[in-house]
Amino acid sequence: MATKEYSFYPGCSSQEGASSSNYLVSVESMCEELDVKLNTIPDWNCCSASIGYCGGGELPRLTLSARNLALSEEHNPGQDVVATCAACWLATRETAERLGEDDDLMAETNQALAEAGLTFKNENKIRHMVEVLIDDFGYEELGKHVKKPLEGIKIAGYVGCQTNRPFGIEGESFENPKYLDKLVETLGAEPVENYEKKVSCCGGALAFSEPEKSQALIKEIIESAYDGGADMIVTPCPVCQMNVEVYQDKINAKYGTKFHIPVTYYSTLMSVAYGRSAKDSALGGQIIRAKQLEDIANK
Amino acid sequence: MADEMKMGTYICTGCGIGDRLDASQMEMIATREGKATYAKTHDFLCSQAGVDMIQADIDAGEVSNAVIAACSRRAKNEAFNFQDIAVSRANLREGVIWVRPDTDEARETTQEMADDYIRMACFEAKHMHAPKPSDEQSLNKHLLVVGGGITGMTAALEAAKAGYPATIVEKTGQLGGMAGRLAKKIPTRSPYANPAETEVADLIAEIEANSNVTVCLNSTVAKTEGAPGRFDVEIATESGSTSTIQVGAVIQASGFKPYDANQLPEFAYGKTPDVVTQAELEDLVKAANGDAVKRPSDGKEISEVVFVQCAGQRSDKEGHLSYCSGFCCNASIKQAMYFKDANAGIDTTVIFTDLRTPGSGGEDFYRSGQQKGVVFTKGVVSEVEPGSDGHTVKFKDLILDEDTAIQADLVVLATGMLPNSGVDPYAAEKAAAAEEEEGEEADKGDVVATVDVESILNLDYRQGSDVPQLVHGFTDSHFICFPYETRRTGIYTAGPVRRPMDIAQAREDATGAAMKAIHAVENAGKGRAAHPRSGDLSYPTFRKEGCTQCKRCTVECPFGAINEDEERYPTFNESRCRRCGTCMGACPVRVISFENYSVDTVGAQIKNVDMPDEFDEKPRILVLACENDAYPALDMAGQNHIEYSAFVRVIPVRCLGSVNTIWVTDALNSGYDGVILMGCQKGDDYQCHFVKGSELAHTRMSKIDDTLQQLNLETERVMTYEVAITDVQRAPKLINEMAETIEKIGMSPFKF
Amino acid sequence: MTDIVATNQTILVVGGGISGITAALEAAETGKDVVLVEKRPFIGGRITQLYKYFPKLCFPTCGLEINQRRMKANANLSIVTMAEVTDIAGSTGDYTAIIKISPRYVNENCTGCGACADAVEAEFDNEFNYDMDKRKGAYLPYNMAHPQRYVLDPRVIGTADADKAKEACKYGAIDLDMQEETIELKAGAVVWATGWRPYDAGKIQPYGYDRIDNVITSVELERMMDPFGPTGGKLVRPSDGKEAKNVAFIQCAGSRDRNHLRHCSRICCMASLKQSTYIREKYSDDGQVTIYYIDIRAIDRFEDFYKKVQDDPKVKFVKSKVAKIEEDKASGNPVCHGVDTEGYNRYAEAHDLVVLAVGMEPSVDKDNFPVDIVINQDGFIEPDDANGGIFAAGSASDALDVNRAVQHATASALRAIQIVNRVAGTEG
Amino acid sequence: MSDMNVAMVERYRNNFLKEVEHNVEEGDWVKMCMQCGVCSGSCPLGPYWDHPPQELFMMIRAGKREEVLTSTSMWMCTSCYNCIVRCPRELPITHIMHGLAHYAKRLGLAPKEQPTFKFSQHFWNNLVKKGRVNELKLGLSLYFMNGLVEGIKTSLNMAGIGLGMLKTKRMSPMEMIGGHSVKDTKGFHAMLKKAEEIEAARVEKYGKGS
Repeated sequence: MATKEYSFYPGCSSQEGASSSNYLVSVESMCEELDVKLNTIPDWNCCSASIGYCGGGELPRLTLSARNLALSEEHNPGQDVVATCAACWLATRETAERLGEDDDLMAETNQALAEAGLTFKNENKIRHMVEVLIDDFGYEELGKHVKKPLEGIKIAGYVGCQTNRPFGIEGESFENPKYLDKLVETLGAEPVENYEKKVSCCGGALAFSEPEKSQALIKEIIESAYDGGADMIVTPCPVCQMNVEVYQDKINAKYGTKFHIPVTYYSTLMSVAYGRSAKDSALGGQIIRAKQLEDIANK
Repeated sequence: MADEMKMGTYICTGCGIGDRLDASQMEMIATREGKATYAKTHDFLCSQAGVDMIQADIDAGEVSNAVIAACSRRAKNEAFNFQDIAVSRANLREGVIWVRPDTDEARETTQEMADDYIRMACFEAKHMHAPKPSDEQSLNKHLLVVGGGITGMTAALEAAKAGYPATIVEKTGQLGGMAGRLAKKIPTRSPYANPAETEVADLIAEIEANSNVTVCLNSTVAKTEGAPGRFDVEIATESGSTSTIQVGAVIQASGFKPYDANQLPEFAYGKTPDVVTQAELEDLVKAANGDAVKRPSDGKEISEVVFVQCAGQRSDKEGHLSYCSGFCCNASIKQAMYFKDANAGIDTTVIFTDLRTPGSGGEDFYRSGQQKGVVFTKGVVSEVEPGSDGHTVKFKDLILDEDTAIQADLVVLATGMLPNSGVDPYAAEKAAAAEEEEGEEADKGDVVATVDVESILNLDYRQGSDVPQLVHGFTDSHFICFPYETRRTGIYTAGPVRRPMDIAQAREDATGAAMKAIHAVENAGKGRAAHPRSGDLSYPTFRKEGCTQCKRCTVECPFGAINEDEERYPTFNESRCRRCGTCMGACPVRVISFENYSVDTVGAQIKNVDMPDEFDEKPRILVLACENDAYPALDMAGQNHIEYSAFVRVIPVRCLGSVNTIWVTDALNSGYDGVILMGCQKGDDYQCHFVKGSELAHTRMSKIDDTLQQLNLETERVMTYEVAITDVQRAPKLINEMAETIEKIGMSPFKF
Repeated sequence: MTDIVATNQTILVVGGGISGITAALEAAETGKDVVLVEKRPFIGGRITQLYKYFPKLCFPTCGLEINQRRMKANANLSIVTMAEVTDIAGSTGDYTAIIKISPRYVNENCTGCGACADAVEAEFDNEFNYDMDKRKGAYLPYNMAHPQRYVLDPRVIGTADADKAKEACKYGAIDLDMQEETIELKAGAVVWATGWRPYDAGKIQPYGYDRIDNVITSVELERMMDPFGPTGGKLVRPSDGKEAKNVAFIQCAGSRDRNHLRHCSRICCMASLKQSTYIREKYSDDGQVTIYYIDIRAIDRFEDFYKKVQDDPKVKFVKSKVAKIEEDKASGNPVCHGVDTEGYNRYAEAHDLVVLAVGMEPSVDKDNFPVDIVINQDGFIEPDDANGGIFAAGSASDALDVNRAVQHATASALRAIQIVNRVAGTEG
Repeated sequence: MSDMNVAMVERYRNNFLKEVEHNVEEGDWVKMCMQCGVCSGSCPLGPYWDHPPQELFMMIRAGKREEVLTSTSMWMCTSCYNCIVRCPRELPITHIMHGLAHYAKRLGLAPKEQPTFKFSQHFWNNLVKKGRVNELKLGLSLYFMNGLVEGIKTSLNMAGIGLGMLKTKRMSPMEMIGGHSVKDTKGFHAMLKKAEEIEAARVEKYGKGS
């Protein structure tokens, strides 16, 4: 297979020293194994996620993503834009769709972009990394790269919200998407069947502003994973990963639970299964260490 | 005729009949007891060879009356479909071997069952004649359409297009009816987004151009007499002149009257001209002739319009309609669009409890209304308070759960439709029944509909001048599967007289009614029955010498088919007759009969079963089962091998209404230990396809207790049940219960 | 079967449900030659799978019995079952239809005795009962199936079962060599009455029909009520056979929803009101019904029925589209989550059984219609001059209840007659 | 108008609905709601909404301008998009909630003590500054958004988490000093300014409606 190239939008949280920097490390390792070249959009900016709305009106927010897309069109012409962060993907794709449907908004956006010397033409597809894996490779191909099957690990595939709604992955349902389970299976691990909370909300950005309400949601997500016999949770979303991982002590303190379950990215699993080191797989980024993965990586 | 009769009995031994029953014994019974000319056995009677054998006998003139002793009369009809001879079917498969266990102990009683069915079939056949049309039938393709509204016009045109001329009789001076009053109609085609042209003018033009449609304006029907295929209709004009036309069938498209909004003082109707009904808004829109509709009270610009749904409808209040008129939600959306399309700045609010815009088009139209900015509020309006500059509509917002109000320049009341159905022939009867049942509680909603009504058809019928009504004054038939069947043969109602409906539905309905009218004239022309025994050529006749002119038959006929002549003898008007036999069941002197169904065809069966004597411990139970429901249920019991007592003898009847009490008394007198009547559900949700048959039977049988007491018999020996076609398990159970009852109370003393 | 004589005065009726039957009979009894083509092995269509009709609560087979008798008595009407129209060419008054007939493997000799079914061992999902139980590989689809002739499932052909069936039949009715046939039929006019199918409830993901045992569809409930249905007429839960006394109905399950069917399916409100009486019929005062709805669409006289149900203290109405159903693991109860919008009340109600009032989807996929005909975005056939001599009847034209479908089909019969009379030159 | 408050009657005019249609992101969808309530039932923070989305839509139609715009309800949105995918009428409810929140803030009617109001504003300010989010500063600004004392408490409370993040290099003290940034800050800021101007002009033009 020839090298596949994509225009890459990493997003703020993946930057060095940021909350999902470990995600990016594992994505890079995974991509190396799959011979994928990610061409980062030069000088990309924040997409404002889905929380910037208080200060940012509709047009300024759309303009943010339009700037990234315009830069991508200029520097990575003809390449699909790929994001690893759910919020980044969502905001960017939404921008492309909304501007595609509304000529007035498109004109206004370009008026604003002109101030930065840019024009947005809306030429390329906006995709999540998971879509690339499933559509451009497929489970069978992904399976071929497995060097160290993740045998003996039971994993709950927590899809969350924004990778799943409103767009989701083609062919998957909003209420019961199965792609993480299939991926887990492909990597030789065992998926938790009927993981009830796989698309429940973790509170997203409200984890900061409404911690108690969010933690109540997170508690159910983890509980349900334990109920399914999970050893760890896997997710495609940085916000989900962080929310579900970092608040476990707080939840334990409040609810008297004894949660201690690693939460990893699919890319972490893939990197390990593809035989990369613990470092390449960014296992050091796990606040709750994924010992089973470490063992396999260190084998 | 009788001396020419040659009876052939054909016994099938297939499907296990031959294994389970003694065919040669049955042959013997057929010839010796049943007096069959001959009996033949075939091991696969419904095969081509078997059928050919029978046909050869027919062709050779060997057989005029045949007994086919095989499967149920409901099976293998294609095979056993012999023309010009009388055929009786003995049900040995579904009715005998399939309901009996294949055991040695059961063998004897099962054989007895079969033997009896052979006897019964022979005696039935003996009294049957192959029905032929009388010479009364006549083909007249001309149709009468009463009412020149959208329904009537459509019916006339659609009939004309098929080659059936039509005469429209319209009361007013112009065609168009209520639809002619509308500015626009609810859209009937995709994308269902905007009000559409009513097409009334196009229809009128089409009618004027069609030589097959005659229009009589300012005219009414002064008299309708006759029957399908030969109605004489007297048309009276305003000026008083009359003319008579002959038609084959009638379509009543007399439409509706709008509800009288004066009964809604709480909504300030009549207190201010700014409160109007939907129909009145159409007038305002039409009068504005493309300009903006102004506030009626003072001619000011309108900026806020409020639509009050279900005004005087879906309500138990006195003077209100209890039903939903169905069209008004869409009509309000349409009318709100009148304003929105002219000026998007006008606020239009529809206050509703359930928005009813069904189907493919309805939901699109609702969405389109929303798209245009029509506001929909789930709420109940309590009062409209008139003001000097605009009015206050007070309502409870059901979503926000608060009492609130909205200002309106114009308030539109979505009032309902009242059917223009003429005089209900049974109004007095119903009122009496309602009073008896409920006293004060009688459905008040109906009162509105029956004040001051004029006859529409002026039928010269024994049972009244118009088509019977079901509820709320609508001429609905209450048949889900056969919506057009009125209780007056050859007269079909269409449009809002039948059920509340909008233009699109009325046009469909009109076309369907035209189909039924055409169906009626074609069949009347051949002497065939209409629904539900469509195609039946048999018809009732009576023995005049025996008739006591008691009028039971003319009164009880569920279809008002029977009139009385000058000498007060019944005239059956065969093409009005549905062939249910209710008259036959009603006749106390048993003079009414059909060629192939009579007091004798059934009576002879009853009398000719072999009656064991009292000490044999073999009771006999007679079941008279409605051929449409109970009999199929018993057949299906057989199909599923559900067992029932071998002591039962089942006779299918056309309708329980055709059961003459003489059959029951004869049965008891001749030693039957029990009698069961199985008919359809009666009452408000009647399932009897002859409407009244089952009910009449129940009434008649309620009086049989006296007879039983006179005979010194227990009343439990005669039971009348409502049995549905799905009572496949229950019907056998009822039989077995009777068998148990007899075991308990003992055998009948009337065995000789 | 293939020796049907059809001319350009023949009316071809496609679909043998209540609409097709009605159109065919009205035309045939008026003296027209009619060919009725039905995909299933029997005629009757969807109504055969209903327990009761609203609002009378009467039984569909009652009217069907009359119609079947009418059909048996009519020489103008030919019925072809297991047949599908694959193409129609030509123009008004002169059509040629291509009809594909699947092998039944049972010929006209069949007496309906059932010996073949006794002999065959293989069992398959019973489509008549929406796969809720099994039927034999040789079967009569249901008690009143017309024609009353058994069918051999094609999956038994070539197996020992097929030979057993053949051996068991004394009447030479089993013909294992029967092949698929394609025939051409002339017709002057066509009545298209292919009806509807229940919307695939599995697609309504938040309701978990594919995940929660005790979430069923309205059409399945109809089958359960039938004494000859999959539960022998018992109203019990699929998960554990427990009596389903507390039952919820979810309206607009797939209707009025841009994610599913955009249109209102018209029948479902009345169907649920009707079915609420089933629960009360089975369990009397122990029965408890909740109906979650957006608008109750009990048009015209149906309002009386709605009132009657409303007056039942055991039936509760909640104006709400249920947001999602979750299963309570311990009890197996489906729990409905949502907001009662009349005054904003949140609920999480557990029920024994949840019934999805699934919508009506046109049977024929609008993108694969075998006839060139005007179809709207919902897949229903629109009345249009461009359709020539092809007329929709019943729910091929719109979401219709039985009464309205029959009314529509009666009208369509006349439209077809107008064409063939014109061909015959007898239209006057 | 005897017993009924004039203001209440006035309310039911469609003015506010029209204002929302013009001035609120995706506001022209509000009229399409058919009050099924599936959005309200689908929200993960549902129980915390004073007025769930479907009710807000009805309130907008009923002209309850102040109640809607001062409500904390739309600030409860977690952007999970459950409502959007389930809405049978295709309303982009999540966006409308964001739009209403933004509009309320623009008009100064938003509840200023509402934590998500604060967080959302901090987030925007943070990203606008350098074009990329500085998570550390954002986090700290959050802890101190309720004042110094509260901030210290919160910081201590959250210290464990911070420590974990630091240890795993998912948080960097370096961010305090410089942090990530777009290179073309000038163009970036000019662009946003322009977008804000265009939008403000649009809202200004319609105003509160007539």
